[in-house]
Order: sequence, then C-alpha cells, then structure tokens
Amino acid sequence: MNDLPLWAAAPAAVLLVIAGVVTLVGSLALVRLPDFFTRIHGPAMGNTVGTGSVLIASMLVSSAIASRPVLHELLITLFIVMSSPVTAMLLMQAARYRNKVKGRD
Amino acid sequence: MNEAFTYAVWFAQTCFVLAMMCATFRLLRGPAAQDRVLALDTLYINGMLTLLMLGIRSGSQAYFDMAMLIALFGFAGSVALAKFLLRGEVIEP
Amino acid sequence: MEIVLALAIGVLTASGVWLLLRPRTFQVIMGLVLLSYAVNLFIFCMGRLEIDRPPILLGPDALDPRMYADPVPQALVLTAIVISFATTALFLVVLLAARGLTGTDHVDGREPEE
Amino acid sequence: MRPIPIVLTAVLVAIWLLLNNTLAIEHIVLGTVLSVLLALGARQLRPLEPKLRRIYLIPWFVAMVLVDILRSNIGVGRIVLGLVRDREVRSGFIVVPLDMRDPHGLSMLAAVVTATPGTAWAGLSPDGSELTLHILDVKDESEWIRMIKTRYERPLMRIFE
Amino acid sequence: MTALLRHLPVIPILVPLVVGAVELLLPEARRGLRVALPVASVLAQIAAALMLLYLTTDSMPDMWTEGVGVYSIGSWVAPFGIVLVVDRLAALMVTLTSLVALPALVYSLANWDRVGPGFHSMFQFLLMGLNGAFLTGDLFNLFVFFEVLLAASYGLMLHGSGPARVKAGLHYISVNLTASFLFLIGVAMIYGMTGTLNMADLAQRLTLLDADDRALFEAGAAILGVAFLVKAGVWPLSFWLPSAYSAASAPVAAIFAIMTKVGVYAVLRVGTLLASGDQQISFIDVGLFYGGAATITYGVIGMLAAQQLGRLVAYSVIASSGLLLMALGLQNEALTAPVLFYLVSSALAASAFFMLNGMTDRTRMIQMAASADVAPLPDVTYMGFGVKEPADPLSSEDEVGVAIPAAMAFLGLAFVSCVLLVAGLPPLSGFIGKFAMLYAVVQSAAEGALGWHDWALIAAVLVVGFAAVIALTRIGLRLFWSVTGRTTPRLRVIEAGPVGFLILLCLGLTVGAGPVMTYLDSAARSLHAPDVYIRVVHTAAALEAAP
Amino acid sequence: MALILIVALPFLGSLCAAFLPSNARNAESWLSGVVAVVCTTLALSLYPQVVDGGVVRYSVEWAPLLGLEFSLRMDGYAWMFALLVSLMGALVVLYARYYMSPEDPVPRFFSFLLAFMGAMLGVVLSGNLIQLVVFWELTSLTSFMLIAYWYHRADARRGARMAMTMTVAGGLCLLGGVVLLGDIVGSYDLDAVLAAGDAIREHANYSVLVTLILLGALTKSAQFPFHFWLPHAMAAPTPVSAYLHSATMVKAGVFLLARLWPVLHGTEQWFWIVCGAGLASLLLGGFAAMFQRDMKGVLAYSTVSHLGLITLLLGMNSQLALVAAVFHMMNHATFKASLFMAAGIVDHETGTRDLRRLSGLAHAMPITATVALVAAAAMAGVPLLNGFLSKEMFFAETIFAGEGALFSVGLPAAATLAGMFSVAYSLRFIHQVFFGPLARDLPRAPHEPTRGMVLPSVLLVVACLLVGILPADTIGPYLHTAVYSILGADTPQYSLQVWHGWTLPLAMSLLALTGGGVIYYLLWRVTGAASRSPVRAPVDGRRAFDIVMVAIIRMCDRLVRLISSRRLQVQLLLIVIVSFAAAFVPLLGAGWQQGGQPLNELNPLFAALWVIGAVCALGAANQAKFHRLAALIMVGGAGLVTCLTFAWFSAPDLALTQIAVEVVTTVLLLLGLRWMPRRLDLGELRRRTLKARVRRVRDLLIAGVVGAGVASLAFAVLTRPAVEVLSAFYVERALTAADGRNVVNVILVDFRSFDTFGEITVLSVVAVTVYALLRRFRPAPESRLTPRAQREDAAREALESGDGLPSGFLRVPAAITRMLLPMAGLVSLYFLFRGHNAPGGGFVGGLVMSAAIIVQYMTSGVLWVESRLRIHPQYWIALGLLGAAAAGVLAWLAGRSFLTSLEWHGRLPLVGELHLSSVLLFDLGVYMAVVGSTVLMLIAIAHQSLRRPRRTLPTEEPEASIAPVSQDVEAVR
Ligand code: NA
Ligand code: NA
Repeated sequence: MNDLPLWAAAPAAVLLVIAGVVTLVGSLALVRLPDFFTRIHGPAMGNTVGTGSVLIASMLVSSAIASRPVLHELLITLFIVMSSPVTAMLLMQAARYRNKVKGRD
Repeated sequence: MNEAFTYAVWFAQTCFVLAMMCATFRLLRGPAAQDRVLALDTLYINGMLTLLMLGIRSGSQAYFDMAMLIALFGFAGSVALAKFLLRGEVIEP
Repeated sequence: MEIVLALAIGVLTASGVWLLLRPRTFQVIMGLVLLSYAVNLFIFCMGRLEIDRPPILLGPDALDPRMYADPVPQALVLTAIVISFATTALFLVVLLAARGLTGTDHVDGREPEE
Repeated sequence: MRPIPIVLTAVLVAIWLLLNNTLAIEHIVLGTVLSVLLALGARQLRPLEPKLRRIYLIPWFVAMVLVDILRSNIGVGRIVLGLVRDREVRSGFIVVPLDMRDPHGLSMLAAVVTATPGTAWAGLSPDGSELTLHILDVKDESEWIRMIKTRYERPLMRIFE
Repeated sequence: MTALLRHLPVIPILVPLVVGAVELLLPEARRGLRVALPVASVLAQIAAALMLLYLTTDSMPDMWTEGVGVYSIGSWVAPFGIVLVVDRLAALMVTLTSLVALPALVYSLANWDRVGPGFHSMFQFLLMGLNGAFLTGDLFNLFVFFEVLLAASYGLMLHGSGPARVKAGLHYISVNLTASFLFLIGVAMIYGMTGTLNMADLAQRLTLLDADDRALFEAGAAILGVAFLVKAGVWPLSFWLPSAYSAASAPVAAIFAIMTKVGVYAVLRVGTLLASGDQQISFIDVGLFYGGAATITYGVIGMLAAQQLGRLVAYSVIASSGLLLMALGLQNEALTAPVLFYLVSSALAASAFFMLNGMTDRTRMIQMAASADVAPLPDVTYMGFGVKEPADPLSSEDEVGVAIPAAMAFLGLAFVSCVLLVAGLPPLSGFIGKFAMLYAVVQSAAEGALGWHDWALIAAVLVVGFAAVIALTRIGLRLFWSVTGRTTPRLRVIEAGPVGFLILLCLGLTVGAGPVMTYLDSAARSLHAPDVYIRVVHTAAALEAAP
Repeated sequence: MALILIVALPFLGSLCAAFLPSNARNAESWLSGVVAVVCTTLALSLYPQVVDGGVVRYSVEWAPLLGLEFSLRMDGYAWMFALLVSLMGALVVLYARYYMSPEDPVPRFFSFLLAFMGAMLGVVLSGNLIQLVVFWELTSLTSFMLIAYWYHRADARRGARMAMTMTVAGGLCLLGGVVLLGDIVGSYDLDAVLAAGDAIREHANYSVLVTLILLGALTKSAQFPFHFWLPHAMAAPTPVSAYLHSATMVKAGVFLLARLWPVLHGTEQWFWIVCGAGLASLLLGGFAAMFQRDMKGVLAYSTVSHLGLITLLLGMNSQLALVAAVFHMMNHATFKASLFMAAGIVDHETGTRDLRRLSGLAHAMPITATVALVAAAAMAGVPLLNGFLSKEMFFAETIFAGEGALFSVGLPAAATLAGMFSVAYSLRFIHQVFFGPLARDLPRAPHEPTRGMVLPSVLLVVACLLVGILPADTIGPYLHTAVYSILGADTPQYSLQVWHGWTLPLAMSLLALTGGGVIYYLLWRVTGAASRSPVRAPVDGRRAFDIVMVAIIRMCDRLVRLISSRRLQVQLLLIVIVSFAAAFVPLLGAGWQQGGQPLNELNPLFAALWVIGAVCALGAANQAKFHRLAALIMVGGAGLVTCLTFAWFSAPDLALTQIAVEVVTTVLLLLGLRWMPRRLDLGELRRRTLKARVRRVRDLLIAGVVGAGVASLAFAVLTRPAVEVLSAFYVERALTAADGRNVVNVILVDFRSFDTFGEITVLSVVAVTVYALLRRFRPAPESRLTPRAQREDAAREALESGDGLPSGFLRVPAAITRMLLPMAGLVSLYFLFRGHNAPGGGFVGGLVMSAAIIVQYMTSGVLWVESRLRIHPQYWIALGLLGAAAAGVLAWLAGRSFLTSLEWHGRLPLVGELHLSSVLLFDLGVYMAVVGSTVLMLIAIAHQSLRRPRRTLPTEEPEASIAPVSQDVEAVR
C-alpha cells in the first residue's frame, strides 16, 4: 500500500471519501426519516453510489498492486444490481400489506 | 499522497461503521418488522463495504470473495424475511 | 484489541447462557446460536490475533509461520461452524415437532403449573 | 431439444473469467464447459428465456441510468440531511400504467427503480398493467409517470420486446 | 490380505460410513439388500475388531511395535496429522461396540427399523462415530467423532417420533449441544496453551508449561472433563438420561447402552494421558470420586423409585457409570482392569435389558398414529426426494416372525439373567466385575488397611447390587408373574435371539474371566504407563508406498 | 472326576428338564431321580477317601489374576452334606412326582429343583470361597424361582421376593466378608483359609468381616432378626419346603458357620452375635410356632427355632458344641423333611393345612399319621429318636457354656423353655390334625395317599428311629468323619449313647416334655384359645419388612424428585454452574490473569463494531420470547459482526463460511417460525410472580458471571505468546508438500481431512434425521391453516401465468432469481475449485449452491420447482460421502494410508498442464454432501406446508387463537 502510484491513489481516495459520505447519509435516513416507506430510499444510496465508488476504488488499487487490470469487482456490482430489487420489492410489498392489515384490524 | 489515501481509507471506514450504527439503531428500534429487515439488509451492505475497505487496506484479494458472497447472497436472508412478513411463510406450496 | 474481543465473547456468552436458561424453545435455539458465535470466536482467539496476515501463502519463499495467522484454530472453527449449523437445524426441527406434539413451546413439553 | 442458450452461456463465461480474473486458455475452456453445463442444467427452471434485440441500446441506457442515479443521490441526500427547508417534502405512491409485459424487461426496470434513490418499486398489478411506485419527493406526479415511461420503459421495450 | 491388515485400524470407521451412505441410495423396496448390508457391515466390524484385539496382544511385533498400532490418516505423522491409535483399550472398546451392535441391529430388524426412514444409515453412522471416537489419537478429532455419534444418536433417539421421544429428545439434544460447546472450549484452551492437538504429544508438552499456564491448561481440561461427564451420565448432569433412554425404541436404547461408556472411555483415555508424568490433576480425581458417589446414589434412588422397567434400567446405567467413575476417582491403578471388566459387562447387560424391555411392552411402540389427523405429504414432493411413501410398517406386517414356544419362560429367564447382571450376582459377569473391584481395592491396600474411600467403594458395590435386586424383583414380579392383565406376548426369534446372545456373552465372560482379565490387566497397565503409547505414536512412520 | 460330576450333573439335568414337554411328569421325575441317585452314589463312593481327615480335591484354573480358581473340595463334613443334599433330593423328587398335579408345568419345577440341588452341592463342595459365594447366590436365586413357582398366588410372589431380598442381601454381605477374609489369608482357597485362623482373628478387619459373614449366614438360615422370610416362603410347593426349608438351603447358613468355625470362632464378637441370634431364634421361633394356624407355618417357625439351636451351639466356642451342632443338622433334616412331607400329604389329600379345620385324620390316613407322629416326636426330643440325642447334647452344652449366674442358670433355663415350646407345638401339630373326630367339611375327602408319596417320609422316619436307637452304629462313624474334618486333632471325646444315666440334661429333657405337655393343655384344652399369639411380638418381621420396603420406595420417589429434575432449565443451569466451577478450581491462586504478550493496538472502529454486535446480542436475548422475528434479525446482526471480526483478524475462510452459514440459518429459522404460533405478549401485562423474578435475577447473574469468566479466559490466553507447533508445520508444508496456498483449506482437505470427513457425516446424519422426523411431523393445531396473507390473496391460485412465471408480486423476483441461479452455480463451483489456493472450498461452495436452490423455492413455490427439478438430495448426500470415502481409499491403491492425497499430472490438448488430485475429489464429496444435506433440510421443512388438516378445523384466525392449546391437543389424540 505504501508504494501505490498516484494515478490510482488519488482517484481512489476521492472515491472513498465520496462513498463514505454517501453511504453514511443513506444510512442516516434510517435514523432520521419518519416512516418505513421514506426510510427505504436511504440505503439505496449506499447500494449504488457508495458501493460503486468503493468498487471502483478497489479496482484501481488492486490493479495497481497486481500491475494488471483487476476487474472482478464488477461482479459485485452485477450481483447487487440484480439482487437488491428483489429485496426491496418484497419488503415494500410486505410493508404495504402489513399496514393494510393493521389499518383494517 | 499515500498518506492522504490512508486517511481516505480511514475516513471511509469510519463512515461505514457509523452507517452500520445507524442501521443498528433502526434494527433495535423497529418499530415494525419491515424496519428491522431493512436495517439488517443495510447492515449487510455496509458490512460488505467495510470488508472491501479491509481488502483495500491490506491489499489482499481474499476480502473480495466475502464481499461478493454478501452481494450475491446477503439478499437471500432479506428476501426470506420479507417473504415471511408478506406471506406468512418463506416457501409456499 | 484483545480486550474488545474478550468482552465481545463475554457478552455473546452471557446473552447465550441467559437464553439457554429460558423456558421457551425458541429462546433456547437463539441462545445456542449466540453461544456458537461465542465459542467460535473463543476457539479463534486461541490462535491469538493477527491483522492482515491471512494464512494464504504468498509464495514458496515466504514460509515463515510468523508471517501468517495461526491456521489451526481457523480450521477448527470451520469444522465447529458446520457442526453448529447442523445441530441448530436439528434443534429447530425437534422444537417444531415438540411444539406440534405437545401443544406448547415450553422446553419441558408442558406449561409450568404456577 | 432447444439449442444451447448462447447469451446466457456467454455471460456465464464472462463471469467465470472475471471471477478468476484471468484470460488464460485453460480457464476459458473450463469456464465454457461449466457454463454450458450450468446453462443446460438451469434450463428446466427457466422456461422463458430473454430475447435481446437491440443490444447496442444497452450502453446508452446504462449511462443514462447512471446519471439519474447520481442526480437522485444528491436529491435524497439533501432530504435526509434536512437541507431542503424551502418546501415541504411530500412522499407518496404513484401508479404508472405499463405497456411492457416482458418479465426480463420488467426486471431491468425494477433494477433501475431500485437503484435510483427516491423511487421504490411498490407493486405490480396481477395483470401486469399497472406499476405502483413509492416516491420520496413527489413534486409532480404526472412528471414522474412521464419520466418512467419515456426514459426507462420505452428503451427497455425496445431492447427486450 | 496383508494390504487390508495394514489398513485395519480405519476399517471400523470406513465400513459403517460406506454402508450408511449406500443405504441412502437404496430404494425402500430393496428390503433384502437394505437389511443384508448393515448386518454384513457389523459382521465385518466384529471381524476387524477381533483382529485388532489380537494384534494388540503384541502377536505380530513386526507390524505393530509393542502392541500399539498407529495409522496416520493422510500419511501425515503425529502430531501434525490425525493418527488412529489402537492400543488395548481402544481395541476393547471397538470390540465391545461391535458386539453390542450386532444384536441390537438384528433385533431392530423385527420391524423396529421401519417405523421411520433412515434407521440403518443412522445406525451405521453411530457405529462409525463410536469406533472413530475410540480409535482416534487426536483431541479435536475426538470431538468430531463425538459429534458424529451424537448426531446419529439424536436421529436414533427420535426414530419413530411420538410425543415421549420428542420431549425426551429435546432435552437430550439441548444438554448434549451444551456439552459440545464445553468440549470445544476445553479443546480450544488446551490448544491455546500447548499448541498441539495430538493426545500423546499433549502429554509430552504438558511438562513444558509453567505454573500459570498450567492453571489455564487445567481449567481447559476441567471444562473438557465436564463435557465427558455429561456423556458419562454423572450426577447432577444426567437427569436427561432416564427419559431419553426409556423413550428411545428398544434397539436404539440397546445400542445407547454403550454411549455412557464413551464418556467413561474419554475420561480414562484423556485422564491417563494428561496425568502422565509427575504432575497429577488431582482435583479431577477428587471430582470423579465424589461425582461417582453422587451418581451412584442418584442411580440407586432412581432405580428404587422407578415405576417402569425402561426407566429402571436407565437408572441402573447411571448407577453403573457412577461406580466406574468412583472407582476411577480412587486413583488406584489396580482398579482399572476391574473397571474395564465391569464396563464391558454392564454395557452388555444394559443392552440386553433394554431389548428385553422392548419385548415386554411392545404395545407402547405402536402409538405413532398420533399424527393421523394431518395428511401425509402428497406424492409429488416425495418424488422430488426420489422416494415413494412406504406403506405404514406398523399396520399389517407387525406380526411377522417365528413365534417360539414358552415365551414367558424365555422372557422370565432372560429377565432373571439381566437382573443378575445388573445386580452383579453370580453366575454372570456382573458378579465377576464387582468382585474384581472389591478384590482390587482390598488387595492393593497395604496390610489390608483400607481407607474410608475404599470402604465407601466397597459399600457402593454392595449397595448397588442390593438396590438393584430390590427394585428389579419388585418390577419383575409385576411384569412377569402377576396374573392381572397378563397376555403372553408373541416372541420372535429375531428378538429373543439377540437377548440370548448377549446373555450368553456375559456367561462367556464369566467362564472366560481368566483370559479376559489377563487382557484387561495388560490394557490397564499400558494405560497407566502411557510412555509406550506416547513413544509409539511419536515414532510411527506413515505407511510406505507400495513398491 | 466324581466330584465334578456331583456338581455338574444336576445342572445338566436341569437343562434337560427345562426342555421336556410340559406334561412329562414321569420323564421329569425319572430324570431328576436318576440324577439325584447318581449323585448320591457318587458321594457314597467317595467316602473311603474322606474318612479319617482325607480330602478330595478337583480344581481348574479360572481367573488367576483375581485369585479365582474353580475348585471342588470334599472332606468329611462336605461329604456329609453332599450326601444329605443328594439323598434328600432323591426322596423329594420321588415325593414330588406324586405331589405335583398334572396341570402344573412340571419342567420348570424339576429344572429349578435340579438347579437348586446343583447349587447347593456347589456350596458344600466349594474349595474356593468366592466360588462358594457364587453357588450361595445361586441357591438364593433358584429358591426364589421355586418359591414363586405358583406365581399366580400373591403370597407366593411376596414370599419369594422376601426370601430373595433377604438372602441376596446376605449373600452380598457374605461376598464383602469373604473378600476381606481372602485378603488377610492371601488366597480364597479354603485350605489356605482354614489354616490361617490366628492371622484372621488378629487382623484389624476381623470385626468387619466376621459381621459381614455372619450377616450372610444368619439371613440364609433365617435367624433372628432375619427369620421372618422363612414362614412366608411356605407359599412354595411342599416338596420345595421339605427340601429347601428343612434339609438344605436354610442349612447353608449353619453349614458355613461350622465350615469357618475353626478360623472365626473364639472371640467375644463371635460369641455374642452368634449366640445372641441363635438364642433369640430358638425362643422366638419356638414360641411363634405354637400359635400358627398353618401346618407348614408351625414347621417353618420350628425350623427357625431348631436352626437357632444349632446357631447357639456354634456360637458357644466349644468343640463339643460343634459336634452337637453338626449332629443336630442331620437330625433336624431328617425329621423336619419328613414332617413337611406329611404336611404336604395332608394338604394334598384334604385340600387344607389349617390346624383348626383339620381333625382326626388318623382314621383316614393311619400310615401318614404314624409317620408324622414319630417325626414330631423326634422334633419334640422324645427319647429313642434322633432328635432326643442331639437335644441332650445341646442341653449338656448349655450347662457348661459360661460362668456367672446369667449363663449357668439362664442359658439352661432358656434351653429348657425352648424345649417346652418344641414339645408343645409338636403335640399340637399331631393332636389337632390326626386325633379327635374326623373333620367333615374338608375340601376333599381324606384318604391315604399313594404309596410312592408316603415312602420318602417313611424312609426318613425309619432313619430317625435307627439313629435314635442305635446312634453309635448308624450315624456314629460318619459323624466322626464329619467332625474330624472340621476339628482335626482337636476333635473332642464324645459318646453317642441313648442312655447316659440320670444326668442334668436328661432332667431338662423330661422337664421339657412335661412342661410342653402342660403348656399345650393349658393353652388349647383349657382356654380354647384361638391360634393367635397371646403376646404380640414387639417387632413383626414381615410387617417391618413390608414397611421398610414401602418406605424405601416412597422415600426414593420423593428423593429422586429432590435430587434431580426433569426440567430442562435446571439441567442446563447445573451444567453451566458445574463447568464454571470446574474451570474455576484450578485457577484459584494461580497468576493466570494476564500474560506478557504485547497487545494489538486498539482500533476504535473495531470497538464500535462490537458495540453493534453486543447491542444486537443483548437485544436478541431480550426479545427472543415475544418478538421472535426481531430476535432472529438481531442475531443476524451479531453474526455479521462476528463474520467481520474473522475478516478483520486474517481469517477470510471463516468469514466466508460464517456469512454463508448465517444466511442459510436465517432462512432455516424462518422456515421454522411458520410452525411456531405467535406468542402474545401477555406475560408483560401479567405481573410476574416473585419466584419467577428471583429466577430471572439468578439467571441474569449466572449469565453475567459465566460471560465474564469466559471473557477472562479468552483474555488470559490472548495475552500469552502463541505456542507454534502445528501451525509452523502446516505453514511450511502446505505449499511444498500439499500443493496449496490456502493453509486453512489444506488443513481441512489434507492435513486434517479426517475432521472434515467426520464433519460432513455429521451434517448428513442431521439432514437424514431432520427428514425422518418431519416425515411424521404433526404441526401445532394453530399453525395448520394456510397463513392469512395467502388465504386473502386469491391471485396466488393462478400460480403459473402461462409463461412459467408466477403472476403478481412474485413475477419479477422470480424472473431475476431464475437468472441468478446459473450464476450462483458458477460462483459455487468457483469456490469449490479454488479453495486450495484461496478462501473457499467445498463447504462454502455447497452452501452457495443450496442457497441458490432455496431462493428458487422461495420465489417459485415448492410444487412448481419440483415439477421441473428432481433434486434427490439424499442421493447427493450419499454420493458425496461415498466420493469423499473413495478419495480416501484411492490412496490404498498406491499403498498409502487412507486419505493420503494423490496427484496426477498430465497434459491435455488445448488446456495444457493438468493437475488432478484426489483432494479435489474429496472436496467434491464435501460439496455434494453439503448441497444434499442443506437442501434436504430446508426442503423437508418447506414441504410441511403441503400438509393439510384432514379434519375440518375451525376457520378462525390463527393469530387470534389464544385459547389454551392443550385441550385441543387432547382432543386430537
Ligand atoms: Na430506489
Ligand atoms: Na384341628
């Protein structure tokens, strides 16, 4: 890590700072926003920009260390993009259903 | 520059852990089950990011696998939980 | 770091033991899960704590054991994880069967009289 | 006997190579063998296979979505941090009439909606004609519906149907 | 043949594993094969065990040095790899296991095996676990085999389901899971302080520890000891045992008779190895003595209070376990051989007794239709599993088998034999075991000056016998000789045979007490002089590649 | 050889007898008779060898390490008893042939009778004391069988149990005593023991051993205070009583006393115990005998009394007394057996033995009456009969027993009193049964029995007469032989004569005769008293026995509840406490707390992580009762932090596995939650009882203390330097010798693959168990309905909307997850293949694959998935295990040991260098077993939703049914 070239270190550092801020803000939504339906929007920030930035930073750093392109972080992106809608959809559906039942009872 | 990078890593990691704490707050607080599930899901993603940071910090590829596993299957638990909330059982006939 | 991990093990153990001593089967199974975390971490501790030294050999010329974390407790924990997983599954099914056959989720198969 | 699903196999091979982070010949061979086997094995569970038509549209679409994601990240972040003081943030459900029926297109739409902070997929009517979304900051309901249909649904229909 | 001989130590583990796995593959319709394979497996294990027994008598010195066989799994020598170590004690326990397994298995074929799926697999896996636990020379591997045998025992315990079994099974599993955690903590601490897992190596490295580290090591060993004692059924850790053993189906209880002995074995094995050298872990012995005494008290009281034969026998298992531990706690090396004799005899006796109990109240077995108000799973899901829902084995075919005349006479005689065995009365082997203990206590006291510990053990031996007689005659008269509601059960050769086999085995132990005691004596000697064991384990080389 | 035959023949005969058909009364009798006669003949044939102190020995090595050898030893005394046992056996067999009814299952009877005979012969002929105990207990056992012969009778069962309990307890005491005795002598060999009298008497353990041995002997001989079992043993068939309770078994006790007399006698303790028991039995037995209603009861108490007489003699520490004792053993055997037979004949012919109902039988059965008369006279000590002779010797001994008024007056007086009792009950026995008018209302009309039945008692009476009239010519030499073998050179001078002149003993005899007559006259003629004892014994032995037994059982029943618990919580609490205490003991006083290893610098982020973990764990602990789902989620949080910890401290494999297991466990528990009806939070509303609160506080404290304890243990180890033994080896060899970079994986699949082998077996066994248990699953009644959400959503009915995808909300998730399946499969294979060099391996790979499959079930439903996919998880398990085993056995082909890794290097076109290793096969086995097991478990639970109630259940909301479910369960049963 000590001999990380500048071309990798500089953008990676910036990306990491962005990722940290965005993710924290996204998770803050869980604390600050008033109800479930609004809160669910927060983590999406971490899922997208937060994860994406870290992954790019990781790719930069790995490639720099391995002295060849290391791209497998792309897979993480792929899997998150594919899997997070499933969770979110079902969770929203569940919340709506449970709110409905609660209102009816 | 490397020092700045180190600080960035440290900063990001701190942010992720703080984010995890936010998620934990919701996890404990609820009030509804779906809030907790959402919090757990967030906790998983933030945990994955923390892992990636460990990977960047150490320069080891080993952490990538863990992160990938969370990305690929962290959702299975959340889906199961959501499905349970929604349908009363995880696997229907 | 050591003190944090020791405290963590302590908290997990205490929560696990507390749940283990509760009367409802679900509490017991949660206690078993928490205890398994505690025990796994405990075994893991026996290799002492190393940061950034995963026991993945860097090359044929880097075979100094001091460069790597102790792999043995890790292997033991792996086995232990699998076994706890299996037994948790078993316990779950038994508690379900007990719930169905006895009509209660009390660990003794009947509600206490008091 | 249906033919080997080429696209899926290709994607799988790519994934394999990415996983191993290599382009070595033995990995290409092994990856191909495994991918074909898996694609065939999973076929029973995938009676409906996606048929991609205008693949060239995909990069453009992805770029557009990325921009949207970045924008909405900022928007949501401001709301979370309480920086939007000038007006009251109103969140709520909107119903979008859908023309697209292809499940894979819908999946992509779901991914996009989910990935974009500020919008959340809240349900699809049983006949698939109506999509309910939850919007964090509903300024103008019809503007949202228009955006979803033109920016996302139409390109996706062109790719998948 | 010599090749097979070279791999002999692993055979008792491998054969049941393979057969257990193959059983999973066989369709339910292939009843013949499904039955023949396990029987063949057990017979093979008996043969292997006897061969091991023979080899440990130092009869082939060019193969095994000093009668201790070491088999390095994966060709990694001790302490780095896992080694199987066959000394006399291990060979004895493996033989005992197979000899208890055969009758239990044959007995189970009287449809006991068909009240639920997977019986034969689990039975074989249980044997694998038992044999592995007896043969392994590695502490963590011991844990793994403990888990194998426990997992199988959970399955067997619950075999047939029903409220009683499930309730008892829940307790059994909870307690054993907790004990497994203790086992892990103990092993972990031992590793943490010594850096090794091989038991022989451990014994050597102990001497290198300073006092503080030694204290930590002993704490680990003590926790490990508690885990063993839970298995051995020591008071106050054995309240689960009577319910579990009496609720299990008869052939299962019969094989469970060996389970408490595993705990005793572990105490003996680990205890003697760790206590080698000058430093004795004396508080463990003190604990064993008092724990054993308390266990005897508990067992005796339980026997006297028991209203059902099954529970009574279970309590007798506890009492005998207590006697073994109390004797071991005396720290009298002369007692070890008698303890082993008694261990063997009581295992055989309890096994026979549990099977007998199963024959006397078979009606209780057929209560599984309790779940009849819920439909079985539809066919489609079974097809998903690749099985067909079998016909309920309890309904029609229950009464197959040859009925032999004089059922009551046989049952009565078998009962009396079991009473003799449990109470330690002549002429069966229980008597020899108890006498041998008394003999050893008295003989080893200098000038016959017995300490109060010795007197306590003598009293315990006699009191256990007496209590067993009181309790068993009470229940026996009610079971076999009361007129009211007496229906002569149909006796089947397949059930009676195993019981008779075990009783004859016990008779054989009495008659052959001479050679048996000679063997056990040398087993005990080598246990108390573990240098040979340690040396052989350390010097054993891996098998050379064949030319 | 003859010796071994004497003991072995009865046992062989017993075995044969057991297998004869149940109606073969004659064959049984012949068999038994021949055995008895042969034994008698053999015994007789050995007489020349035992006369004048000769000893016949036969021994076989048995267990030399235990000092045991099978050894038979016949000297004069043993010869006498052997003859008595076998001869009496022959007579009893003859008698029994006619006594037993054709309906009785005779094989059992004769089989046990012969076994008893063998055991008794074993007792008297044992040359090894332990072996004697063996046969001793065998007599107890066979006598139990014989007493309980008519087991349908409650009195038989009770009598048998009492006899068994007492004699077995005595036998155990005897064993203890004999063991101590043998220790002093250094051998259990009788010869050696008999030669070591002084050493024994002087030894510190003498008093213990003599007490134990006497307990054995006195219980066997039914001596006070253990006498009470004998009268109840009269429930046995009369031949049994005649044999066991007159001639043989009860004699075993006094036999042993005389046998060991040379080495044990001569001490105060011996004198007081033996004489005390003997005297008490003599008087009490005689007194009680006078008031019995049952003929056999009279005889039983009379036996107690006469054995008391013998015991008293043996306690006197005088050689002459020993002679008298031995003599009386013989005499008592003859007349008492004859009387028992007579009583049996009366019972057999009239159907009753009640003295009050019987009367005047002499008219109907004169021969029997004569025989009984003579025998009873012998019992009473009438001159010219054998009983007279030994009783005279007894009287003589009492006079010289000791000094002081107590002995010189008291003992003779007591003896005379006992003599009077004896006369009185003998008189009553004869007079009330055989004299007076012939009783009319008897169950059967009395008449003389068949000759065969009377013959044995006639023979015995003849013996009584012969010995009584011509003692010196008949019994004299044999008695001498017997006595000489015990006393050797110390044998005193004595004379066996009917007439010694007018001596004090004769006066006592006459006094006893007249006194007895008077007592009888007063009690029954004048007062006409009922046959209840006018003086109740202060302690009724039988009642005491019953009370003690019941008390023991009641007490134990209470105790067992006190010292144990069937409650799981208590058990787990005890385990926790015991293990904590066990770990605590060695740490006391040791400086174990902190070692010298420098610590890692504290990272606040890590601490923050564990704040999260701890909060989750504590939250789960708090919520698990009423908010299961919340607890489950919190446990998931703690699991995640655990996983991160593994990652943090350089354990990627662990983190990987932990995360995979975590996910699968969550799904599993959720699957289970469906079958756990909701728990309503009523407990929070109800005020907790004080007891419950105390319990909670206690548990809280214990949990805290244990947690602190484990934490400090962990800390103590962490602060000490690591001991690198195994790890160094593994790190050095993993790459060079095992061809893998990931040391953890190399350990798992190569160095310690045997652990992994066991581990997958555990997983497989559990899966099979889960499956088996769920096959007979019966859901809780409240959970049987389809969950509410599904019932309300009718759209679910049309699962497939034509294109194979579900309609509605699962449509898109199903599409996505189906796309994910092959990718997940690829990832799982990736983990499988690369494990040797990087984190991963078969286990993680398998879990990933199973999770992928489970997700399909979640989004598409069981029926749809299984209609398209045959999974056969059991086959996966089996093949996985077999594959792993095959990988192990492969090494055999190369002559290496099990699980040795084999490498195969080759070249393939296009691919290039190819390394195949048996390790990969092993890991593949692991993979398959894991996939099979996990899928089997998960799916087996999921399948339960396919069960539907057969009965129509109430259709109310499952959530709302708070009614106690137990009633419903009862109804279901
Ligand atoms: Na979104
Ligand atoms: Na009368």
